[in-house]
Amino acid sequence: MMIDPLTLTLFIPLFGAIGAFVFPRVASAIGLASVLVTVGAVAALARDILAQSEVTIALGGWEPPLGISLRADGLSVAMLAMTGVVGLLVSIGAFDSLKDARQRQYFWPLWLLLLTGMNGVYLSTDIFNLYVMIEVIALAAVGLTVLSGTKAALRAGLEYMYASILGALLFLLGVGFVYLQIGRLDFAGLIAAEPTGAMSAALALMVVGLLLKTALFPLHFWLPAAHANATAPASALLSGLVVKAALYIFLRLTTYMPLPDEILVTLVGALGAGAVLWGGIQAFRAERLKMLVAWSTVVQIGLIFIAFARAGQVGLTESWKAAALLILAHGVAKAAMFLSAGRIKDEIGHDIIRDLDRSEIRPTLAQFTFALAAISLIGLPPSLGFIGKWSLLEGAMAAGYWHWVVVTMIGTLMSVAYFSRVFAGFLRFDRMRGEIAEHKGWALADIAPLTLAISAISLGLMAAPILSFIELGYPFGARP
Amino acid sequence: MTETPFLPLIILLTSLLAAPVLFALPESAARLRTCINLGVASLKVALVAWLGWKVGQGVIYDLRFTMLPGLEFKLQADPLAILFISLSAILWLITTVYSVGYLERGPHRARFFGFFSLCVAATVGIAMAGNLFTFLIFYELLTLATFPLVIHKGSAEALRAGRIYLTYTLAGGLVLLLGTLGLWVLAGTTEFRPGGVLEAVANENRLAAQMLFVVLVGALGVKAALFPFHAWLPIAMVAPAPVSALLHAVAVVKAGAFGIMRVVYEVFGIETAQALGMTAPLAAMAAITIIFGSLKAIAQDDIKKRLAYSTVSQVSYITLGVALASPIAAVGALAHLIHQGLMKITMFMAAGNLAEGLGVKRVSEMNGVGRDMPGTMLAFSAAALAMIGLPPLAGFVSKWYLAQGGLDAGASWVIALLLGSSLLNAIYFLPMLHRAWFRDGPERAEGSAGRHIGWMLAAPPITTALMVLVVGGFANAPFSPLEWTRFVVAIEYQE
Amino acid sequence: MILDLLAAILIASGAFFFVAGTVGLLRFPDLYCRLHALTKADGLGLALIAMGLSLLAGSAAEILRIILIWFFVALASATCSHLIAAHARRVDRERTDD
Amino acid sequence: MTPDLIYGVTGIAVFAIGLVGALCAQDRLRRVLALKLCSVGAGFLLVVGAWRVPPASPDPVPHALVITGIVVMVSATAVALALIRRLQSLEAEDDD
Amino acid sequence: MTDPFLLFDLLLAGAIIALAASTLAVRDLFASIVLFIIFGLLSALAWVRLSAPDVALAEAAIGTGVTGALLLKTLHHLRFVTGRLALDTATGFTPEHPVPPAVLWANAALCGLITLGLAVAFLGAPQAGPGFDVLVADALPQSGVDHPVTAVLLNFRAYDTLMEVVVLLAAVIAVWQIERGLTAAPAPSLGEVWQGFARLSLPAIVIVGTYLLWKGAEAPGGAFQGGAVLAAVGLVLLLSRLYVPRPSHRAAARWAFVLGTGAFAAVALLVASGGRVAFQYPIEHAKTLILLIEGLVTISIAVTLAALFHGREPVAIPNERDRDDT
Repeated sequence: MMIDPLTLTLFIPLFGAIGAFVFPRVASAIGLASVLVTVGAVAALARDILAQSEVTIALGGWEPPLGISLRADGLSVAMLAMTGVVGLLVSIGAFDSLKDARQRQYFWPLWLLLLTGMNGVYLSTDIFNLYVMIEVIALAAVGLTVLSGTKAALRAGLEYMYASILGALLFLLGVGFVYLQIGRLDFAGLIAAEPTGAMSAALALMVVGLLLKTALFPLHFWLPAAHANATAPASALLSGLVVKAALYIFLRLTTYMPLPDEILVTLVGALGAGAVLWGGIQAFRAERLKMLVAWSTVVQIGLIFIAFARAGQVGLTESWKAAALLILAHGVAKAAMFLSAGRIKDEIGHDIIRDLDRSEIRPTLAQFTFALAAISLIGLPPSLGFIGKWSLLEGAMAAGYWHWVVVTMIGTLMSVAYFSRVFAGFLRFDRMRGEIAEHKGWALADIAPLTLAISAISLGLMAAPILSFIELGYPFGARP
Repeated sequence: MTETPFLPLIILLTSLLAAPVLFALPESAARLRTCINLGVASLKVALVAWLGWKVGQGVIYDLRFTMLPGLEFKLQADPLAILFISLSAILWLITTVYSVGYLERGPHRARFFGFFSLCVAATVGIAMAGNLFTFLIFYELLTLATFPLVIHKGSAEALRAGRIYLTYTLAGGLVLLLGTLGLWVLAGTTEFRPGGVLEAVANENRLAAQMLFVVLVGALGVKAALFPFHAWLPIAMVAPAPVSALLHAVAVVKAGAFGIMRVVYEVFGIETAQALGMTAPLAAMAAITIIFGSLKAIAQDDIKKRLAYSTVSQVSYITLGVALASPIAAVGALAHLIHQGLMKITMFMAAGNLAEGLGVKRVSEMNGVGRDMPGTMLAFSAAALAMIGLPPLAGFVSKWYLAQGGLDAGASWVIALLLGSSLLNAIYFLPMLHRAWFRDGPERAEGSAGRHIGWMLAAPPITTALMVLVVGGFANAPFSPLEWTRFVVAIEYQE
Repeated sequence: MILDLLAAILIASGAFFFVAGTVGLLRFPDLYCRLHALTKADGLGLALIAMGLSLLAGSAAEILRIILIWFFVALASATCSHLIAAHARRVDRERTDD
Repeated sequence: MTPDLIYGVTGIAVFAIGLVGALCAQDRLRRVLALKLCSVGAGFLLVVGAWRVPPASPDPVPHALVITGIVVMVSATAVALALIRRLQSLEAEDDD
Repeated sequence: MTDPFLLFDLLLAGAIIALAASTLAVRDLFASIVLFIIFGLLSALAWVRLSAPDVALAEAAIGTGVTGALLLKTLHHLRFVTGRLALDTATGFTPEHPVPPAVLWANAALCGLITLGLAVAFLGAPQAGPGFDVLVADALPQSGVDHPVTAVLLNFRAYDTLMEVVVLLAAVIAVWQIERGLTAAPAPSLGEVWQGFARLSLPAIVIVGTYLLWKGAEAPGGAFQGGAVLAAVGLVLLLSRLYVPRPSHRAAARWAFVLGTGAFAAVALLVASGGRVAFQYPIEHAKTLILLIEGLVTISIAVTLAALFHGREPVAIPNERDRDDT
């Protein structure tokens, strides 16, 4: 008897995690296999979505509001697919690059639990369930953050833990208010809810909690250290995927409970602008490569929030699409970038940007990958990042919101500035007297980020089908 | 007549696909790399010739691919594209030969030729872009592909130059993005169409259309080194000689000039642009750049810098021809696009040979080089004389048409400008020739200060110099650039 | 009725001992004395309250449970007091050593 | 005034105290305590929401949710505390 | 003003708030933890007043009991990490860059404002508003159990509960990961009195835990409360050294951690493969399945909580016992 793919996308990584934890010796094999099968399940789900445009399952046979139902539509499957594929490639990279046996032994169960949590978030239709899911994600993510066991990583991990717990608890209190007001917790209930004081309080609490988790300026304080100090595969997962979960919830939530005032929409955009500018300055000042990459995540998150805000309340349906594209683009490109930064650090032995040009070894392939990922993050054509930025700017221009156009442009220029610091380090040779060694042979760990970076660029060519897929099942509420 | 639209795509892919192969080849596989390089370059020339033949027969190529709802990636092969594409294909082949010789045993050759290939792919894409959106994509790709070439030496100076280059061109690219978006929002299409797409908008919202013109032409002006956005060009001279040659002759500055052409003729339409009152200021800008570039060139002692400022000046002839809004001037502009490419590439390759073979990098060191490297200097002299506008060489042809166009458009000041510019050209080129041929230099044997100049370095400038002679001398022959130019102008002016 | 009254008296006096124990906890000078006051008074107070409640209980099972509660609380509090005292003594000793 | 009102306000006050602590507390353990207070505060709100005037039995769903919340919170606390312990050990090693 | 318990409620609420505030305000961390434990117990009492005995039990056992033990253990570690009693760390340690007081006051003021807003929102929300009461009452006969909270936890919202157990699993994996290779701060020897207490109380705790689990089907109690009480067995065993974790026990421990999650998920999937959706237990087997899951989950919870208390995964440390006994 076949089990539906929707259920499988949740259970396969869970069983994988259990297997990888119980049999530490073969953790890598179990882990890789489970991610692979999960991607297969997501593919099957995507096929169903193409046929039926949405799939809903009431777990336990109990329909909401009593029970919890799982729902997949274009957007959620796109997120699942992004998570699965990026996760698979990061897994392949990790398979090769995690040398320490004990790190490897714990990496797999934690990562698979993380995958379970993220898949759960993308399929959930119940706000309390979302709370539990973000806690699953938080604990697994903290575990991954501190995988390297260094003091810096632990400090960052603890800070991350505090932020995560606080964010989740704010969300939980918001759930409490929702219950007080409408006595149910499913999305359908939210849509039907009257706007009252309690609902506003609930929305405010949940939104602030999510912004804390997704690290929107000025609640980003925990992110750079946490992402920069983790081991490369963990950084790639944290930066590429984990922040997206909270972002996705924000996206869904504000679809069902629209922000009550235009001013709030603008405020969100203003915070995004703050992130773009402040993150840009910090990235420019960063001394370490991974720190720079982490700050660029802050910038990109800000950009996504500008996309949320740019069309104002009326055009939200349109602006979600730009945001969704940017989310996907950032997920793929940032994973590639962190993996390649990790490779560079492994090969050279450090990641001080100032001294990149003093090294005798130039891991060309990793540097090339880094540059490709940067192209997508800067938003140069034909990358997916470019298409996202294009849709963002198009909407902002059409709506006459020139301030968002200006901020986006400044942000782009700043990203060119800070990334070209890195390129200069890659390409300068006259500070080395001796021969420069290149091309240390192909490694499995190089293939994964390279594939990711190439897809970040070439997915731009597939933007039209991606967009029409995302709109299956009307995730943005506008039913014709 | 429409045919399977894949030929343009194949031409684009030849160099685009060659790039990853070249990247992946190890440093040691030099022979294989050379084979691939020359093979692909020759294949491309052949394919372009075939394409040109087909287009001459009236075949229309049109390849579309939807990127976003309503927004298409579009390749086309109109006569204007053929003009530019032929120039880049032929010069690429020649420059490839030259680069192989120039970079013999140099470091990072895999990277160099990979990006070199990408650079040509971008140029081809720019030429065949069927709408501004596609143009933008390749325009940015060109920036990205040339940046590593500019900083190829990896020295602090090269990196500084690269940073300035990147800042200028990416900022220009961003403004172009803004302009493209603006066009998309205003006109609902970014299509290149003879006669333009903005006529209705210009009638409705004159100010917006004018701003769009400023934004688009300003953005393209950065790459075209239009005053005051020219500063990057002389600084980028630190690049290896073949790169400078390519940058100046076909790739970067020409992409800007070509873009201005597309925007004026096919986005706004020459009549709309005139109606908006934007052509006169553009012509004025071009005129200022022509004089300014020449004056700066006189002051330079570094050969490559002098050539660079000369480029600043010469490329603006193209802009000038476009801005004069006369079909005859347009013929001059388009012909100059080709002629300037041939002349300038000759001079840069010759300059590269001087530096490599004799260690001569400054004008003041050029005494007697004519005797040490006669072939190279003959080529250089021919190109220089053509540049000054000596009949019947290539430069004369384009200047003649420009002058005629100026009269046609009722702007007689153009004649004065051209005469003045030619005079300035003579002032900075003739002393070089004088030093080379008529002054005694220090005793030096070829290779004494540098290395032996093999045929791969010597032949390319001579070839291009011969082409300079041919296109000037046989300007009215069928399939000559000038003839083709007339064909193009007939389309753009919808005659 | 008399049973109720008796129970009330027992519970009230139990509560009194608790209050006394608390006063001792607050007023006595050092840890050992406080511990003494607390355990003595609480033990007695709990016993009295348990007795009072047993009088009110309806069934033997309930009485059994009350007795069990009393037993375990007494056991736990005795053990805890011992541990606290032992710990305090160790700390004191280390402090004098330093 | 009914118990739900009293305890609801209590819950919010406890949450707020926890919030202040989480933002202001300077040492690591105390921040964990502060977050724990927040979770109890949130629990109060749900339990209060479930309460019905006595003859009626309360709504069981929020109770289940709070139990879940408590278990989740103990897990998070355990991880945070493990981090604190490990950090302290590493820092102590460095000081030696 | 007719409710005789009103005064009690007000006093209790006041005490809870005061305890919460003083938990964060007192200087001594030990006192702070003790105040927190009292706070937790009083909160549990308040929840009993709000007719939520299940929640009160869980809060007392897990939120206060286990959490308190974890906190105390950590405090002990902090104080003894250098190998000897460090009284100066009694107040914890100050970070390298203390936050300026102005920021603290600004934060406090902000929180005050937030609280005010939340209080207004709370007072504006409907009292005893709509809920799941009717839905649960209607569905209870089909759930396989009689106690509504258990029905919600293990049937109606079983998915949440599964994920909650997953959180617990994630926690124990993370803790093992974090503390790998860490040597424990030597625990003080608790002496013979404690050992005697342990021997006497262990059987009783086991009985109580099992009772709570069993009782959960029709009355307050259940897997989590039972598990927490059984975890106390683990705590007592660990503290009394009646059980010392050895590296060879690791595999068994791993199995025990995943037992509940695995069984829960396996049953859900098994049901799903039978043409139903996940967690849709056939009504005739519902009670059996739920009891089975609860039993296994209880074991996992007990072992996991005890492991969380123990912290680091059992690794071979030379002369561990010798060092401990000094």
